[in-house]
Amino acid sequence: MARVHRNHPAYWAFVIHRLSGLGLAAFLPVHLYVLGLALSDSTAFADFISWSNTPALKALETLLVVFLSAHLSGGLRLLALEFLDWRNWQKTLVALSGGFSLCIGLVFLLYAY
Amino acid sequence: MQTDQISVSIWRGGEDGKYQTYRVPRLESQTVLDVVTYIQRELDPSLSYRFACRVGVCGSCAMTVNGKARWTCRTHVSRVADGGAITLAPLRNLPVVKDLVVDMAVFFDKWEKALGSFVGDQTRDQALAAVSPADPRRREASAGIECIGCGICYATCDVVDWNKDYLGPAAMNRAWTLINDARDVARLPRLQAIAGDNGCLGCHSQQGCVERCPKSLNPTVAIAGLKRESMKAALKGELS
Amino acid sequence: MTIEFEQSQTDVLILGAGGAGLFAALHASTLAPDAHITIAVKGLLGKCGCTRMVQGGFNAAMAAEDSIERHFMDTIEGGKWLNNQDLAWTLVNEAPRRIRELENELGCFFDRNPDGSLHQKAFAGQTFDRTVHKGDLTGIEIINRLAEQVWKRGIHRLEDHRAVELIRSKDGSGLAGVLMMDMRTGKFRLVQAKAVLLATGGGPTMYKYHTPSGDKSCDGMAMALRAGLPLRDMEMVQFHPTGLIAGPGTRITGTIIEEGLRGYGGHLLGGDKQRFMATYDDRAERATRDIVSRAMYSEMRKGNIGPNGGLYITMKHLDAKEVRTRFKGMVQRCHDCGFDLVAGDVEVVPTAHYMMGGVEFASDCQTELPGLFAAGEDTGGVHGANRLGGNGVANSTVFGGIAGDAIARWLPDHGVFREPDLDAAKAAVAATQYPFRIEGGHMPAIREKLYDVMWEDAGILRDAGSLARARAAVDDLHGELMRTGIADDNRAYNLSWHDWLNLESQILISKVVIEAALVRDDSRGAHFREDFPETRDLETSRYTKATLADKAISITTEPVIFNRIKPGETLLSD
Amino acid sequence: MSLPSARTESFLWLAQRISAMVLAVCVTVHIATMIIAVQGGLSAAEIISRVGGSRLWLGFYLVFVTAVAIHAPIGLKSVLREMTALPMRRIELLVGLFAIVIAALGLRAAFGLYGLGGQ
Ligand SMILES: Cc1cc2nc3c(=O)[nH]c(=O)nc-3n(C[C@H](O)[C@H](O)[C@H](O)COP(=O)(O)OP(=O)(O)OC[C@H]3O[C@@H](n4cnc5c(N)ncnc54)[C@H](O)[C@@H]3O)c2cc1C
Ligand code: HEM
Ligand code: SF4
Ligand code: F3S
Ligand code: FES
Repeated sequence: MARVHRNHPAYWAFVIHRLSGLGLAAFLPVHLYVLGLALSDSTAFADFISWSNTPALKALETLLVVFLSAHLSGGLRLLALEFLDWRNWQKTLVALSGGFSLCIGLVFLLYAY
Repeated sequence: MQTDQISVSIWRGGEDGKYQTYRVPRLESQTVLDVVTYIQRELDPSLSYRFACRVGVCGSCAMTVNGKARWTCRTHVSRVADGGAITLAPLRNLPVVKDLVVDMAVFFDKWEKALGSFVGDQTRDQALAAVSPADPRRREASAGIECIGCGICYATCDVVDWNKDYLGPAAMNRAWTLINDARDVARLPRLQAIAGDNGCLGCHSQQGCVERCPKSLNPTVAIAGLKRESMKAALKGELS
Repeated sequence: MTIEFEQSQTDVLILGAGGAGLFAALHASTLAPDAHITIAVKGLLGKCGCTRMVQGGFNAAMAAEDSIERHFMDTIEGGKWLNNQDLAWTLVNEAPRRIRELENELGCFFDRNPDGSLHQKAFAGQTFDRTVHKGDLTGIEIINRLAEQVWKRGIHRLEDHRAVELIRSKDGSGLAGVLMMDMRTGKFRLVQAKAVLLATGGGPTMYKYHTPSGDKSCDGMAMALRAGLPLRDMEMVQFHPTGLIAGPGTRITGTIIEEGLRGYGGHLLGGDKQRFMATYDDRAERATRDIVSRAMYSEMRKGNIGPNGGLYITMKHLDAKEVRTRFKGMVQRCHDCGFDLVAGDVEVVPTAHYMMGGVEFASDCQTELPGLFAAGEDTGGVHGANRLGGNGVANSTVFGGIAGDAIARWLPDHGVFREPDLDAAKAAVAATQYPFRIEGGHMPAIREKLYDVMWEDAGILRDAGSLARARAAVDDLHGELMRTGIADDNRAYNLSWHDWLNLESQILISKVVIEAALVRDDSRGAHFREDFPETRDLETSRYTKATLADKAISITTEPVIFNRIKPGETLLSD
Repeated sequence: MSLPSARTESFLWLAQRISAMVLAVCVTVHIATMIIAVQGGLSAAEIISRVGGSRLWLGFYLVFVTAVAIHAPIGLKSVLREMTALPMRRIELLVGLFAIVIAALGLRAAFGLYGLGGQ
């Protein structure tokens, strides 16, 4: 009830941007750490890769890719809004960026299996 | 068809009040303000609410109607009655005086803080400036000028809620019209007033302000303009 | 019962925050920067009153081909020679400067021609297109800009404060201060001031159909009358022909449908959906406000009405796209409230718009009572028997500014805190709390009856019989109000209490309107007596002057002084 | 406690926007390679064979890491300021540390991968 003022596309775009940004920021140190493993201990890295091939982690990975693409497209939308003075395009842009990130996620899923 | 009664829950009291429910006869040409008036006149004389013009020019009658901030004198009941029920609360983000009445002082203080007032260098004894209505800067100013100060955008914006010092959409919308006013001479002080995280940079383009503004203004675009101009000022070393 | 109030002091106390009050504050603070200035207002500063509601615009002879004299002649002719000519002359002389001040110093931006010069539009009853405007929302632009400047100057504000009574000094020689009520708490405060400006904006809100904002209820006029000041021309109430009507259940009833619609070719239809204006005037729908209002009222009396008792305005014979773009605001406003202005018939009715009458005052805004100044719609004499569209906001801003200047100049020599008559203040507190001491009654019924009586018997068409009926009925309503109480459960922001106090002011001023209308036994301008349909000799014109003594209203008449121009003459050379 | 000046805030904002533009390119390339790479099954060998010894890839990842180390902490700063009650000093400290961690881990990975291949 008290929250319905948030129920409009631009607000959802904001939420998704914020959540994805946070998600990415949380994932980033882990990601870089694991990459770092690849050089010091390649078996550990291989272990990690095979462990991460479980469906649950695949799903998580997909989510991250969706996050990344959502944050990317949402970020481009914000940059356009802030720097290009685009007035009434925002809703279209919200939809476009949402669609774009879903596509990326699906493509990733298709290829990953 | 409409039921012949609507059920209206209204916030009663100050910050720590509670909802009270009334049943009001449904009329054909009935606005939310009319509903509230009916309750005060016929059912509960102690109900408090604010209004003045009753036709959408003074911006006094804004409240939270079923969760969304709206001007109630121009909101027909049929547009909001959700299954014959309406819930009314005071505007968010402003201190409650009583029931549906809020204290708007901070809203206007911030308007002033954003230097939302004209500073000219001409006097009443000089001729008017010639400004073409087609001039792009004038058009930009005109696009945002018809703000009625209703506070709906301010009540809708979450950044206002999260950061008590955030100037908010209406104040910055006004600052932007002045930045584009060729006759104004306080551009730099104004950019200094709206720069930074409590000003334009605090806006995350949530656009609730645009979504809800009853005058169809676009504070997001105005604030984006301020971001660009204050950034130029920062690069030129004009901000402190 | 408690008779308590706080006391405070301010050099200058301004009552009301419309064009008059805000301009006075700015001018006073400029000329007297060290003075402590307070604006007290019944709502929030900048968000109430009628100046904000101005649609059409502001008359000022700015164009090279126009002249002050021409504006003056239009004002006097429009006022049917009843105006105080010095006041009218001051109005037209100052108006262009006020426009330049609004633009150059305060930041208003009025509409321009494509070449960047000021655009001025036509308004009925004027021989030159001299109405300065900002689209059809001129008032928002003016009040927003004024309010910003007032905030900036740090002028002290008492918002949500209702002026209750003007309190004279103990020796009666002058004004000592004003008893105020803090609406948020229901508590009282006697604000002592060296100078007080009355700028509460009058407002004929006692009529069933009326345009002004809900915070206006003739309080200022009522306070002035009770303080012993005379009100002039009170029979002169202007009706705007096209107010929306949607029944008594909605506050939208009475609000204006723009005059420009008729100018553009809109038709007025009776309940039978036939045009009727042509039988009243050759200009049909384009006739002046008073003629159209009277014609509409006559049709309504014949019973040729729609479901809510009104007539119709329609634009459906015109190009829909044009109507939609030209009158965007109006179309949207009607739509929001459930009416289709483009393709439908919208029910309308003449609606009480403006009171030409008010407190007698001089060109420097002084009144008879030392320490009390007045400006704006609270005052009388500027407009005579009829106000030109566009002269209302000119009046409030011009005289508001003059009042601010005059007060600042007056302060050094005359500004003293007079010892207030505390007994009078206590009596006023007691009178204000009166409704809490009694029980019973139904206030909405009193309001509705007052609306009906004023509309039917003291409205657009009047005669001795109807006015006598009105007099008796309003007396009864006053008695009924005195028997109607309010539950004393919470005085904070108690709107019902304010409704009661509003009704009290409205009833008092209704009585004055009725008495003045009885005395004026001819028809002119906004005042039409069916038993005296002719206008008397202009040369011997007299104006009415109402005073209150021992709760009785008395009306005298005074000759109009033609010190600048006599009927039949003109200041124009061509 | 004094807040950072409007000027500092402005430069941080601008840095975040500029790094975002850089990231836009990096992320696009990253997503594209990822989809291609994952196709063949992700493995250390794959990554090393691609990146190892390649100056181009090294340059790319250095830019990527730097941009992220600028972009993400500034973003976190406003999130923390708005959504937690932490004092500004604490927030600055936290996100500063975060920036260093990202930069350190990122540079280690990039240089490490580069060093592993191509010999
Ligand atoms: C819908 C509409 C359209 C109009 N259009 C035009 C137009 O196009 N052109 C034109 O020239 N004129 C127009 N007018 C008339 C014009 O608006 C007024 O004549 C003029 O603005 C009055 O100014 P004011 O300052 O005297 O009063 P207002 O602007 O009405 O201000 C009165 C102030 O006094 C306050 N007040 C009232 N009672 C008390 C109290 N007891 N204590 C404290 N404060 C109190 C009110 O809250 C308000 O702030 C229009 C009026 C209306 C209603
Ligand atoms: C790996 C990459 C990235 C990480 C870890 C990341 C992280 C973050 C974080 C934590 C925020 C703060 C969120 C908020 O304020 O709500 C943020 C904001 C932002 N990001 Fe990213 N981001 C990344 C990539 C990108 C890309 C590629 C773009 C754009 C093209 C981008 C554009 C933005 C913008 C514009 C903001 C500001 C949002 C605002 O202030 O409202 N980001 N990012
Ligand atoms: S910008 Fe719109 S919503 Fe905000 S105060 Fe102005 S009119 Fe109201
Ligand atoms: S809702 Fe708030 S975040 Fe910005 S776009 Fe509007 S001010
Ligand atoms: S009452 Fe004035 S905007 Fe609603």
